[in-house]
Amino acid sequence: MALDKQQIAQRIAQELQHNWYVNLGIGIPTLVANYIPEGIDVEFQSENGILGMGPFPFEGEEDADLINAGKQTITALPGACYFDSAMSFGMIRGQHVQLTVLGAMEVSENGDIANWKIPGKMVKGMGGAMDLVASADNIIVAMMHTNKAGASKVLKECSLPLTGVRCVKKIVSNLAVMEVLPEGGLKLIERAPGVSVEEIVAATEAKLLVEGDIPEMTF
Amino acid sequence: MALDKQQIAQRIAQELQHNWYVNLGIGIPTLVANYIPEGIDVEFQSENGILGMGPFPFEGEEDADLINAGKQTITALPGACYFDSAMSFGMIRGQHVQLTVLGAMEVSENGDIANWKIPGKMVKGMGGAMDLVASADNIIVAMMHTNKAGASKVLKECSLPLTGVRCVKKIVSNLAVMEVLPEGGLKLIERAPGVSVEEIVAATEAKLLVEGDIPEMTF
Amino acid sequence: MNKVVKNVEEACQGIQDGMTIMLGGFGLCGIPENSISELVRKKVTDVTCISNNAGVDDFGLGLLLQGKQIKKMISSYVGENDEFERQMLSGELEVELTPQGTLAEKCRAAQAGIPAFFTPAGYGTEVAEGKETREFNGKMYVMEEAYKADFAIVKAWKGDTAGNLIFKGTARNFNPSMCGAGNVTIAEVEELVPAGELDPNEIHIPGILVNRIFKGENYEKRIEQRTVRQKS
Amino acid sequence: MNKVVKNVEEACQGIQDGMTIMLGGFGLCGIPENSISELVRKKVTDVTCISNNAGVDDFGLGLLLQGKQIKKMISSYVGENDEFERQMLSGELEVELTPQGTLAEKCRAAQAGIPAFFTPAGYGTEVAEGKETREFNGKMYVMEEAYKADFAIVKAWKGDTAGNLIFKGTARNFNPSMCGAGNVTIAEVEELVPAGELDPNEIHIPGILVNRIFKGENYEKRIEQRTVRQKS
Repeated sequence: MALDKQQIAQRIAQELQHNWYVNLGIGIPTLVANYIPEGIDVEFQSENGILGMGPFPFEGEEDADLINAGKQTITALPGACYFDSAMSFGMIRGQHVQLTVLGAMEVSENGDIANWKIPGKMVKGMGGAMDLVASADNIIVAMMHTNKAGASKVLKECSLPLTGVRCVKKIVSNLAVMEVLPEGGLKLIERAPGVSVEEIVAATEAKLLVEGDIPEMTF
Repeated sequence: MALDKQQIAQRIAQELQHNWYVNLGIGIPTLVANYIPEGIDVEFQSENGILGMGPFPFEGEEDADLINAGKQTITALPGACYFDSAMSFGMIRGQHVQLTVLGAMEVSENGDIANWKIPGKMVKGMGGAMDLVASADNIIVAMMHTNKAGASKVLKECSLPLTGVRCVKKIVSNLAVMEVLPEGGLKLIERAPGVSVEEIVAATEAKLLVEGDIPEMTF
Repeated sequence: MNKVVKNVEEACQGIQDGMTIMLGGFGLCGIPENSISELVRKKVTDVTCISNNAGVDDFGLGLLLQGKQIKKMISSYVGENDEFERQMLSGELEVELTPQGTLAEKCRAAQAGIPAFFTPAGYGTEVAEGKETREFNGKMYVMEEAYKADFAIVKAWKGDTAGNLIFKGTARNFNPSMCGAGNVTIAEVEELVPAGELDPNEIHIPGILVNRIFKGENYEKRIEQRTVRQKS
Repeated sequence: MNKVVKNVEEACQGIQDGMTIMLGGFGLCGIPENSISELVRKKVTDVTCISNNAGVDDFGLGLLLQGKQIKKMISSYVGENDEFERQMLSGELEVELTPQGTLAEKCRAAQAGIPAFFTPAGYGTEVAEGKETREFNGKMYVMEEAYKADFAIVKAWKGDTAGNLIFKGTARNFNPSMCGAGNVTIAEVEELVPAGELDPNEIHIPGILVNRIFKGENYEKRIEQRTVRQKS
């Protein structure tokens, strides 16, 4: 069974390490915050200007002056702080954030990512994604392995305008966990429960290294 | 009679305009704050991190955490604010400060200034002076016209390592007020009371334009 | 040092057709609502707006888009706005998309008198096309130049008569870095107090970076995505 | 996120001979007194110090100079220190003088991941020798690169267990821009409170830029120039 969005987020949450600062992109990445493993203390940065972002407010307690990068009303945890956009991206560019999780329209086998523009059709802009992918040491992409037509989104080369080059370290899709090898090429690490290596290979256009037994993800 | 240091400061204070932010260097420039003309509201910036610097504290009220760029204990006026060094020089570099007054060892006829180093003898460093002279639109130099040996410090070319090039707009010395012409060369504007044009010319190595009657300074 | 102007009309005096205007805010959070309304009322046209977002159809900069007052938008993210998309795809509206951190830093550079700096953002993408790139310590960077605007318009929480500003929560966002990045900086504030009432240690932006300040009125503070959880 | 270490010894663990250390403070104002004492006690030698000033003969970085622990000073102003002058003129001590604003911005650039930027300071002087210069909008600028340090050591007024910092008065100076500019950032504070006690809106430096925090002791806070006026 391919993972649903919650499960993708849940699998990514297993990557969290104690005392990490983490930036979660809009969409599936946001859900990662719901699955922080026991005993792991992480702090969430939202690039519009908060560290120590907490859960959504209780109804009636929303504050228009307190939102996340997805423009959602949020709360601040004890120890939180606010700062301006220049400082926020100083943190990001200065590599003070240990993990960035974001969505993608396409990723390539050398770690390129495309997620901001479909020429002639949709141009919402890159927001903070280009700064994040150009700066972060550790980038995990959360995505569906294929598009609605069944075509692979894990490609030899991205066809859409790039957001960043050679930056993705790991991909967690609905089918698999893959690592981007330093020399280029992807390595299959885990399969979604019940999904075969053959199914994953068939859904992957990129060069995919499969070595030995590939374990199923566990939750 | 040549001016004393207090009078140089007093003459420079006449240049202050309403609502200007002003940075005063160490030495004679600091004294300018004592002669702000009636009805003129100016705010003093000290580059170590305060806007709205006030007078020295009353005895017993010194605060080690509140000093000016000369490391003197000071006070803060209502409306003052503190900031870090990056912001402070952002203000300076961004030309938000309207007037900079500083001392000099030498100035040249094209507005070069030297005030931070005597090779082999004295190297105290430039502090904030290089940022100030490179950025400020309006720079007035407060200085003695000649050194102790009687040699001119207002030169065709500076002999000491430069602090900045073509930046000085006006010189107020113990003998005269001179303007740096946009095309280079100095123009004599005012004489110290009782000092003749001839005395000033004799004390000036730089090209000095003297046009018509040169009025005496008034206080 | 008194920076107070009596109202939004006086604050916006001198803003003319064809000018470049920088506006604070992230989405609808921390936007200068009063000044945007005044720009609509004044009907200034052909303006270039530097702002992280373009508002929504009927609020924020969306109001200027409705009136076709904007010639060019410089932003990082422009979703959630149908009229924007229509004008852009039809070619009526020029759009320059800049990575968010680069946008913030280009404003801060203008404030701080830094004409250009290097950032890794956008290297290897179309954002870097036509720009100088260079390697530092084994990594590639793009050279970006400071933004300059005729007017910068920001929204703060508290301000004093000397122009000192304090922002609130994430409504801070782009506002501080835009102060002093325009030839004239206008600040509208929710609360305006006499100089001396704000703790000098708590001021986010020194008054030297603000030219005109006024107390704004009737803030709507519209929430774009009202997300809540239930009390269990 | 708990950044608290139990004392100055633990805070300074890992500082070794030959390292580059960045230290906050302007003159003797806002210097990390406890950490400087610990560097003296540890007898680390051959260090490069990036600090606006070099202290006075018997306080601040002057203490490290006394022990000949410093190989190189990077500063903007080094007056008021006889031992410094002696070591410099005799060639024992290497000195790199940098304009004060450039020094601040080079630290801030390191904090913010900007490898290089342009500044007008020093153009046409020996400071620009060997550096790239370039014209922007008719004015000449010098390219300056970010400072990188092994350790950055700062002094704050209040801090919380998460590493968030608030500075006081002009003791703020270089301290904020140095946070995160070293591989490890150590903050010593006068008052250390639990996370949540500081108003998130009043924090000057977010804890993400601080790796180790501890409550300093016995601050002398020596005044360099005690200037007063008489009550009339």
